Amino acid sequence: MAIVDPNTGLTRPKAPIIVPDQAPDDDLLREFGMEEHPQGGFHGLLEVIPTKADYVLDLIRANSLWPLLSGLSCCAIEMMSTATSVNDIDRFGMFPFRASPRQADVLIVAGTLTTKMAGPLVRLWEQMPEPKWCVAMGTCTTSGGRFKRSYSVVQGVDRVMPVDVYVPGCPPRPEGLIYGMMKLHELVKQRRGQWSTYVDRGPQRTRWEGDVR
Amino acid sequence: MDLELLLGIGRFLVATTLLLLLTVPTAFVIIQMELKVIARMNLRLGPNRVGPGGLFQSTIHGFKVLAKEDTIPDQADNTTFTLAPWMVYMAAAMSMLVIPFAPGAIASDMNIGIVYFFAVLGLSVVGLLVAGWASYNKYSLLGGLRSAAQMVSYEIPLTLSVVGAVVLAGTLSFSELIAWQRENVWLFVAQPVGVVIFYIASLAEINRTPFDMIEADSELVAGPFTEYSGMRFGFFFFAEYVALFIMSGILISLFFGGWLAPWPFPAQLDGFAGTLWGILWFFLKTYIFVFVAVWLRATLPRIRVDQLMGVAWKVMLPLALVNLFVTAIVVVVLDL
Amino acid sequence: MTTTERPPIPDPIDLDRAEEARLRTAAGLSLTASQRGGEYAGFEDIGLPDRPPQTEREAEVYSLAEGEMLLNMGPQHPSTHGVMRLVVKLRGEVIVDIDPVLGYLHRGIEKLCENATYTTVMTYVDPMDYLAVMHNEHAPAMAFEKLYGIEAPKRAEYIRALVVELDRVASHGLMMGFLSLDMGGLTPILYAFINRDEVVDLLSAISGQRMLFNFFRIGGVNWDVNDEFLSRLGTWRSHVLKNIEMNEHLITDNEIFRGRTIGMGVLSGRDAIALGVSGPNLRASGVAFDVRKAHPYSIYRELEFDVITQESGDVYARYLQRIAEIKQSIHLIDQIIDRMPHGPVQAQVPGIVRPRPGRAYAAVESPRGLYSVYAISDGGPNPYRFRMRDPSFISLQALPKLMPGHLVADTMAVMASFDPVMGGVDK
Amino acid sequence: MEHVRGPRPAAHPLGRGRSLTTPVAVGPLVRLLTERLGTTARGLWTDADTVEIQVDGADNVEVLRALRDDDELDFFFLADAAAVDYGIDAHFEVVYHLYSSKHPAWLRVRAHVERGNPRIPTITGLWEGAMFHEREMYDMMGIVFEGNRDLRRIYMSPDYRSFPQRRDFVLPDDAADSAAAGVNPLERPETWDLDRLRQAPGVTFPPSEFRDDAPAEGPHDGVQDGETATDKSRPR
Repeated sequence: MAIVDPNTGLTRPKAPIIVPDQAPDDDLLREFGMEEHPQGGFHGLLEVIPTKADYVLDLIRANSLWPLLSGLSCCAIEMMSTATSVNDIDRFGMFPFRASPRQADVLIVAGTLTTKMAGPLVRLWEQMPEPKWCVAMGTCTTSGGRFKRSYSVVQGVDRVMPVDVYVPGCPPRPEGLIYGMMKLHELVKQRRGQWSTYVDRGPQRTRWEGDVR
Repeated sequence: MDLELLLGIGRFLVATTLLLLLTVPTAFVIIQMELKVIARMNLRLGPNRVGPGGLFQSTIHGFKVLAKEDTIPDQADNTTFTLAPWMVYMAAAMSMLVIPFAPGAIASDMNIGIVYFFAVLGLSVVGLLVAGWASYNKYSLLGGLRSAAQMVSYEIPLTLSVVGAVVLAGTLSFSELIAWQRENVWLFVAQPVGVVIFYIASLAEINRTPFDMIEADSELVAGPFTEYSGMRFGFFFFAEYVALFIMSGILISLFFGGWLAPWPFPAQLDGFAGTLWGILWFFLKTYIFVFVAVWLRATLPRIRVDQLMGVAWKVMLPLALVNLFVTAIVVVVLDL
Repeated sequence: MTTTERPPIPDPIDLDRAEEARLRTAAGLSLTASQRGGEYAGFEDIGLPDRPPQTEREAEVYSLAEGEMLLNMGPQHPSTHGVMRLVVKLRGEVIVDIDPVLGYLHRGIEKLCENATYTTVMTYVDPMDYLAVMHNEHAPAMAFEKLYGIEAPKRAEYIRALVVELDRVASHGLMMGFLSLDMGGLTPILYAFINRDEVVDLLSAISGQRMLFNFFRIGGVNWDVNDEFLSRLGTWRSHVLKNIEMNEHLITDNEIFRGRTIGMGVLSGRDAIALGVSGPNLRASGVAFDVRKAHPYSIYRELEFDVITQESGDVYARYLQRIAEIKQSIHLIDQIIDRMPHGPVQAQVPGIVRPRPGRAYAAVESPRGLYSVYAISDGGPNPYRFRMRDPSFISLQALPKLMPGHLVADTMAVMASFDPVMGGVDK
Repeated sequence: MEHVRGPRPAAHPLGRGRSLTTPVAVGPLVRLLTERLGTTARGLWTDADTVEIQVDGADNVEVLRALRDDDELDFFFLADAAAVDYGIDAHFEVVYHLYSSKHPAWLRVRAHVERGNPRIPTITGLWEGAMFHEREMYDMMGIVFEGNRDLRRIYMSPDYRSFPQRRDFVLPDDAADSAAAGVNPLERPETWDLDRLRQAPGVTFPPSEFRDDAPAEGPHDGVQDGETATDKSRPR
């Protein structure tokens, strides 16, 4: 019996907190021969197999991703020019840039993330309802970019939050961002979002536990 | 319980469920129209990927909002937080009952239709105020208070502008009003000032530009529904568009001759064909005014709160009273 | 399956809270106010500092009198132009005091420039004022040329003035769009972006990049003017005035726009000088100070243009000032195209420039004001000290002087009229 | 809107080889400076378009007031105020650039500040616009401006302990050898404190009095005499 999240129908990997008087969930699952994937989530007999209805739901989600109106620096201007008349992101159903994180699906982090802004950005990410995706737009966001050696820049947004699509470029052309959005569409259709791994594992234990940087 | 009363209740129940189910598609249609029209006015292509020419884009938005997680903030007051969207949507849906779609097709042809409509309209003020207060967020509190002030102060000119028409027509029910308009002239000719005041006050009542102070994106992040996500936000989103449809419907019923065609009725069209003909003309005229509201949204900036109040109390109210006064004198002198 | 009664699945919200409290007690940190459930449970996350105020101004702003409220227009706010946080003290809707909290985009550009060679400083300086990138590069180029004692060829100076004025037209055009976007108008911002995208494609034809051009070099510019650039310039010049007027019809004589801007955020000339405001905002208050006329650099000595000023110094005057400056820039562009001489565009400069020890100060008129660079060289390959004065950073000081007494809705209008760019403000 | 005037007929080709940055006439300015500020201003020096004087830190307010209020000098606009660090064993300098409509040259006033006790009187009395300049110099260099009523950090978060633009503050990869000198703990994920990130604007958390290792450094208890600022800048 996999734990299916009541609201979104997505499986949430093992519950994060072991409440003392209750056997931890992964032991319950191990009885059914499910082994744990390093990225979080389980494989084996009871895995939830997306059916046609899930595919329709994913199609609906993919075609109506509402980005959050939040830009950090120069990439924000290119994000705005993506939403304007020349190359129009509204064609893919993304126009109403929602101002409040509660109604947004995609957090397009556009610009250099500094240490002072890391706290508010993580808080924004956690205020967004599930299912949510994150697009890191621009080299500064992906890896610190031209400010990698600075003392006050977080060298890559994936140090503070799980990122689904990285869009290279400084700033990436509007067509580049739209290409990134198409990649996000594919990712949404195959439910390969990263956010579910964040819920229980927290950022630093995500991909690069062993990575020495 | 005699059979006739049972039949009446049955007919009323069927009509209300039909209308409640009708509100969702109207919201989808109007959202789709707004997306496309504003896109065209901004010289850009509207949504064109979902369905033929992007027609199903608004339904996709609706279903996606349905499938989102609806969070309740930690310190929010749970019961009122969940009740607020219900109140706003019910206000919009209940006022659908009195809209005269066609000669026979009114859910409940009350003889005090207009009074019922304005009474129900006040319910959405309560909904927005409660939403603003319950979500324990400064932005939504400010948004809630602003919306309460705006809607209350615009309800008075809205009602007064209609009283002039009622005095002329002598009735309070929509169907008789339309019947009066069929014999005499359409009311917007008789009440030009009343139409203008009604239209402006109705825009303010449903928070459309240039009066969309409450969900002013740039200042108060999203007004009273900052903390709402998922289908709760969906209710607010749809209620606004259903209210736009209803306001346009009421406007044309009161002043532009409801389901009357601009030229006199062909005699033999009555019964079922007459109803169809009426429905056609009703929807045609309603969507003209919906288009005007969307057109305003694309062009006009927003009015500030104090200017908003100033216009309501200092300009619209006296104008409405003068209009009523003049109409009363005309009616008495010419004893229409 | 055994039918043992399985314990109910715990509600995730309570689990998260239990975990949060456990982690905090384990780390020896105090519980958050909301967990302590004190009377002011919600106060701790709106920026009310929980340590005693260290300065008079902080005590003044963060002490709440009766009936006042602190509203946190936080780093992610739809209308501030980037990541600026305004802690606004409100009484009802009227603003009592405002305290800008900056630094959310501070990338330490000056420190990085001290470890970069003179040519790579251009790339660090580009993303500072990302709406007027050519001006960002013009001042360091001039300062380093003074240090190195070299002069750009005449044609390079003309190309520099040409691209700088083009960038000014694009930046001022965008300001009109942002001003109306902050007041609710949806269409002007898109018309403004049409004009901006044309200018940006034009500049990318000559410099290869859409936004952060990296086009200036010490002793000249990177490329000469090519025919794609000139043909696009011709088409752009033919319809730019029509495009600007199309946007103006929506805004200038729009009754709602005038109602919300005339008389808002009035800044007198004397206050503007005292606060260090410069550029269009200063000229909108009646002070005719334009660096291109005050300290003529490059070829502005030979071009004929006049410094336009407005009188009232409110939001509407700043808007009109920017439209007038767009027209002046177009007039300048015409003259530059007429008089562009032939010749090289890049002086002979070694790969690693090692200027003689010394100091140089170069000031440029950017769309937001006086943008100046103070460079000190110690003879080595990288500048010893590289200081940039960003106009929007200094003119933000006018906000706490202008805003008390206005409404919350006016903050957006006055902010948009100052048109700060956070990349430059936070350096 | 008045229409745009058409371009004038092409002027005569530019003078032969006349350089653009011809030196401006600074004669009257230099004479006025020596006359007004004779003793206090040292090291008067001119460039193609700037005149420079050096002044002690203590009497910067008096010099600047004279420059601003004297109607012949009339340097009414403070263009720039910058802090320069001349090395670990050398001194600080606060450099003011002034503009006057009467003189064609920029005026640069360099005020000397010793490194052991980086204190200098504030000039927000003369120009309110100097407030953000001084807050940035305090934040970046640690120069304390006496009399400034709002000396808080403007760029870094208030509980940041070091002053990034000092010469002894080294960038992360140059400091590969030193134990993260001056590197904000966020660079090294293993030192992460997730709660510090989750908290709101990263401004006030953890509250300084709770942090035993580094109490908040206000201007008053900043740099004591004799103790150089350097060891303050390395997190212990």
